Amino acid sequence: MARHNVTVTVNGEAHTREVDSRLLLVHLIRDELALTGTHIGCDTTHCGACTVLVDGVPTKSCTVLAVQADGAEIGTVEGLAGADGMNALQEGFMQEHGLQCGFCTPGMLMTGTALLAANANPSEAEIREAISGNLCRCTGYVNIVKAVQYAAAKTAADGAGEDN
Amino acid sequence: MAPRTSAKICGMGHSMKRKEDPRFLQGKGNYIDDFTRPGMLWLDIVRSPIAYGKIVNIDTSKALEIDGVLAVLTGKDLEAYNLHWMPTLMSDTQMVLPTDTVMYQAQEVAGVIATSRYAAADGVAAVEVEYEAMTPVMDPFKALEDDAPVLRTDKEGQEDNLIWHWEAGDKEATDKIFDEADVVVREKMHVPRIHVASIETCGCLADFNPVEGHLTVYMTTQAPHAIRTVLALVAGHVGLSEEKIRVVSPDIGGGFGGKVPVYPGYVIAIAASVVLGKPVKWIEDRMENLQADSFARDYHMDAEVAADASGKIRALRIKTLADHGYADAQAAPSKFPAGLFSICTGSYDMENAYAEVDAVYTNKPPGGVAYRCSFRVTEAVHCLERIVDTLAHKVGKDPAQLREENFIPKEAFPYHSPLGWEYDSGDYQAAMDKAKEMIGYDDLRREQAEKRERGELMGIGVCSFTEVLGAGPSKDFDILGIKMFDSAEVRVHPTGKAIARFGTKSQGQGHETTYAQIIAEELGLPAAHVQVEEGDTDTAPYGLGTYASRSTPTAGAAGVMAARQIREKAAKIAAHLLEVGEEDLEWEPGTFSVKGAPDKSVSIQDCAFAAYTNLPEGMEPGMEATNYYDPPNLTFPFGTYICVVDIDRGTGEVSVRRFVAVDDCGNIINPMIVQGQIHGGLTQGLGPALYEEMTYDEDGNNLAGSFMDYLVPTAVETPAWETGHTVTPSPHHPLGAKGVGESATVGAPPAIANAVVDALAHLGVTHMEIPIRPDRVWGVLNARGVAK
Amino acid sequence: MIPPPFDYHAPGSLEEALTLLGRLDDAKVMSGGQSLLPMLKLRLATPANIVDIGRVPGLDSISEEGGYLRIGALVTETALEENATVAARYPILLDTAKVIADPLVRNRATICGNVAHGDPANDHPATMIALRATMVATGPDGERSIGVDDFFHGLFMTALQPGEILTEIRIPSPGQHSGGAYLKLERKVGDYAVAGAAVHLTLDEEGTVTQAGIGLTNLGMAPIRASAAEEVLTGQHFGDHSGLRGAFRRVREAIARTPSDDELIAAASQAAADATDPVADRRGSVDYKRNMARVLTTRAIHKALERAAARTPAGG
Amino acid sequence: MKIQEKFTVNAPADEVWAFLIDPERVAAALPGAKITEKVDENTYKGGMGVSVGPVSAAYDGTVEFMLDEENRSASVRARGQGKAGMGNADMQMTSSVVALGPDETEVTVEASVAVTGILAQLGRGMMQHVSKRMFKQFTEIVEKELAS
Repeated sequence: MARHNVTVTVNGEAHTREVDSRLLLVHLIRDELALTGTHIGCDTTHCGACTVLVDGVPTKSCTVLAVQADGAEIGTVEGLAGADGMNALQEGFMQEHGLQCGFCTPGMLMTGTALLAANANPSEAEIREAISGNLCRCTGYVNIVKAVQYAAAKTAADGAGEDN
Repeated sequence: MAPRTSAKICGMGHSMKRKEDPRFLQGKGNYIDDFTRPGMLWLDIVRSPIAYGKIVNIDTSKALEIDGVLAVLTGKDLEAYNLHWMPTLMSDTQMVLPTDTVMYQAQEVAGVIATSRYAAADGVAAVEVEYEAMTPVMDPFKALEDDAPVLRTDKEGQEDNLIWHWEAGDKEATDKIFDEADVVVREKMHVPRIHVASIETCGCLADFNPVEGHLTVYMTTQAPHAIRTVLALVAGHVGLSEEKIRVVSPDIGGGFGGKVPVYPGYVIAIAASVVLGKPVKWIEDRMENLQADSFARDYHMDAEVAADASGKIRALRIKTLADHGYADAQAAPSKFPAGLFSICTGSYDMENAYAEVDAVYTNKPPGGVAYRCSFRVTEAVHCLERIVDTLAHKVGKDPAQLREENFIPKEAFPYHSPLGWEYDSGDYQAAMDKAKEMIGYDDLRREQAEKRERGELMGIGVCSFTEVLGAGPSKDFDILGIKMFDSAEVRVHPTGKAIARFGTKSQGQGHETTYAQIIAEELGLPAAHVQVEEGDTDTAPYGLGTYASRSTPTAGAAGVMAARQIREKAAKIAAHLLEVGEEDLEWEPGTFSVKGAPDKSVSIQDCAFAAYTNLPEGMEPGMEATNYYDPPNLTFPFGTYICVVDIDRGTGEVSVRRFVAVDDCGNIINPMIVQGQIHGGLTQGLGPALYEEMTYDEDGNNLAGSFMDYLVPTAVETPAWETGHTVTPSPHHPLGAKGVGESATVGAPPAIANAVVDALAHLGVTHMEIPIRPDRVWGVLNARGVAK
Repeated sequence: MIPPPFDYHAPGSLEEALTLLGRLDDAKVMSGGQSLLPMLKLRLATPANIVDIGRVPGLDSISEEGGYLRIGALVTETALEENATVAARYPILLDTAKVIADPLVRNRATICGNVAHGDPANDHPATMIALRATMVATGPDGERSIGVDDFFHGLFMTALQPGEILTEIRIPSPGQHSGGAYLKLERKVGDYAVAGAAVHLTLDEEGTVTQAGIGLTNLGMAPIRASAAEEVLTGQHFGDHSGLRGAFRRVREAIARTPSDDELIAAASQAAADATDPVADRRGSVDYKRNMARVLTTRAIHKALERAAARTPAGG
Repeated sequence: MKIQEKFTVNAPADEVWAFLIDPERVAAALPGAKITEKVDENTYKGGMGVSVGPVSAAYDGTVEFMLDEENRSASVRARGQGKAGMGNADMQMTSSVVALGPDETEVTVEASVAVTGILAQLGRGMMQHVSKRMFKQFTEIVEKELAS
């Protein structure tokens, strides 16, 4: 089994590791780079707990090889926050009680981040569709939808404020 | 009810934002797979592909040739230490690793220890096990037939596959009512085997220190203290006595009952750590989790209701067959082998009732744990709420009206049920009225009538459940003999900040916030200043853990009692500081003041400081208290749920258009968290009602062993839940609170099933088995000639 | 779940990829990896080599030229969903992409991968059958075109030879009066189909069906073309019951017992159901699945007719 | 899982019967099957490989033949263990022969197949398809062999 040098930029920081062909991206992130905010929940691309951004695209990192991500910009939950610790989406999850056990939350946040980047004001149906690859067993989703809406509203209000 | 405390103190009734959230939102939670130790090894498990058979040979040689594989543990290896069997929480026995026979598909057969996850997995693939397959017993009814093979030949005196027979109620009196009743309705129903499927699977990191002979186990357990005791019982004979074991339950990614039992993987990891003297980590993958971990439900019920001609319920009779798999590994109180199934008379006043349950062994994984419910209350509620609808249709009454005419009236509380429970409090009509108003019940019935004319299928389902939560009073409740009290230890520091430790363990319920609010309510310290800790057996007081919605009724109450002890001491200190008698003091949360002179006051923080600096003569310094709370009774939350469904006549698909849930859980500590618990519970009711089922084929194959086939609802299938509440305080809880975490899981499935049956009732349909899959619905439509 | 050991190769050009496939034993081509990686993790597939074509340039375009919509090997489902030409002119493709797995999987999953996998439960094959697509396989001897009817050989088996890569799918551009739809019945989001039906209809100026394409998902060992159903629809005229034409038609129906629209569609849908050979599993019985083939075909025909009617010449 | 196939061969019943009781020829007509060793008069060791696209499973095991000459009914019990934890397979197949005419024989094959392990679990009915395909191929080969 061949070894490969892989360079990934995770949350703005470049890392190079020599990895096996078969190393999964999620294990590179969790085990090699010690970023344990990204979780593993199902192994078969159903639950989305392992969702990270690969070049801005939300991706289930348990079903991507680390070698496939060579050269990519990776975003994980650890990279979301600004200096004050929580961005608008994270704040939305806290304000709207969009999380309980917290295990699916990082994946939800990464999917939500990509959704809001593409669609600043998504409808409830669009949010539900966007997170349909992320399973949550605790919240019943209603408050996750609200959390994304909270972030959209807050970002819009902040943007309006800046324009003034 | 307006909160008694200010927003700064944030006691009961405030929707305080959760203290645990920032770490989860920043990816800083500490879940089991996030732990590592220097020199840590990995355990991965070889599992049986067959459901029943003899192990002829286990060849580990190829596995041991793999780079990084250090050892393969088999049942024979554990047998040398007498660790190959362990007790279940129901005093049955189950294998850790088999020495000769496998009893279900995915049973643990050997453990591979390696230096990495990847090497361990390769080792598992390389272990060659030769089996002599036998025909498995998959049908619990066949398991009781005379010619069925006896599965548990290891148990002395076991001559058939019956585990136990249990009954409650007066059979003779009940039969007599049935004999003379105007109306009798009967339904046979199956509440199928399901799985909690928490998004985090199970796992542990066993770290044995050979120098000190001390074992630390980080593990995903809902009951760390009880687990430590079980581990000491299992391994005490090899030197792991209870003071040498520390169990740490870190952040848990969902439990719902599935993280109560001791799974073989934990014991194998511990054995490996002890044998090798290294930390050993074991993390299940999803297929292992779904196929081998404890299931829930699997009750086959034959229920009958006797009523008078007007639909007044007179008696209930249920005969049940419970499929427990190859071992009875429930986590139920020992006096209650069928859990709290005898709550099956529910919200209705009746003359008598009789329930019996036979538990049987089959070639399925062991279990019988809860799936977000208090020991079989879900089965009981489903059975009753379904058959009450059958009765309503039989006597030609609206199902809501029939319920109202049979409710236990609010004046009747505390109410003694025919099967022996004392319900604490209730106002069932109030919850029904609110639910009907929220959903616009009468308008919906009109809409339904119009649609029926046009051939469209729309149904309205009602469920008025009574829950039974908070096990429990020690006179009745124990697990393996350990009384089901729970505990709190509260310590206020000199600067007026506090730490509070509990015997329970949150898995997402928000204990760090709710418990802080309870302490805030009682002591007037800001909840933000109360640090809550759980899950470390070295530091937290002994408790039975979190399941069965018992945390607030038991440990929460313990927190109240401990805080009140502290407040009593604080009152003495305040009197000393204010130089008045204790009887001259008035208490407003956070402040003692002199009666009639409100400007003469000291804060709770002042008292705390004084407890370490300026004590009354003869008083013991410090400000802390511990309480082990033995509740006087369970709590009985209730609610009415109403659901509207539309059915596609072409495909049989059911869509939940609206769902209103009105819950009453007594006084509410954190409304935001309570609503969140209900949303989650409803979704875990939707799953079993329409999607989730753990099925097996006749050859013993598990057909729902991954999320490809175990269908957990997504955001698209889940409706926008509408919630409301009424408040009927519990007289048996110091805060008037009741448990709530599981009400919705209990109440939702019959509401949905009733709605589907209601949509089809005019076609003569009286029952649909859950999960109500499209093919099942279509089969009914097709048989009645209405499929498009 | 951990994949078994294998060697990984990431060729930088198509030539290099083909050379690798020619040279390596037991090699498997991977594009998005969303079907292959789960099979590896389950250790159901254990190839010695994986040739990842993800970095091969020039395979990621969707373009409409020369009378065809051309979908390159690396075009993801998401890219298809976001493509303006597809949205405007090939709504059936959009229907199909949107019901595959979930949005995150679709970010990596490719259309060509979905087709090349040869899984009768995958959704694109039925649509490609309805659209009469051509598969372009590139191998050591260059390109060859395989008509969709010659492509699917059975369960996970296609006409692709070892050493070949499905580099492009070519879909004939639809005529002015045409429309198609794909409908899938699934147990929940992300599930394989209980049944799926793709219908594509081409009409002439008069509104008569000149060509019908009907493909079915997960109802047999391979994706199915419902030829008999296509024949029922071909040559028929649907809708437009107003005016003189409608009056004539009603008279004809009454006298000559010409079947009505609904009867024709029902007959076609029944023919589609008769073309299936499903097995009973947790998604339902054989009877249920056959009937779902019928129900979905009916609904897809109606939707296809609607879309064909809406597509005015001006709308292109 | 139960499978039934019935077909007519343009060959005398004696020839067809002779074919069906010859383990080597039967194995040759089952794609992927092979006989490796004769244990006793009625028992053989052998293997069976099933491959479906990228998925392949190999089973090793024993085959027992039980003949009912009088009724011209041959039973085969094949039991195999899959490699690499793939699970077990157990097949009971009965073939019976009825002469319809001097050169026309009806063959009925009835089989009951029990497969355990991941292929049966995840197969989405795949094993049913595979079994159907296998028996179809078997009958085709038998027809071809005997007709020629």
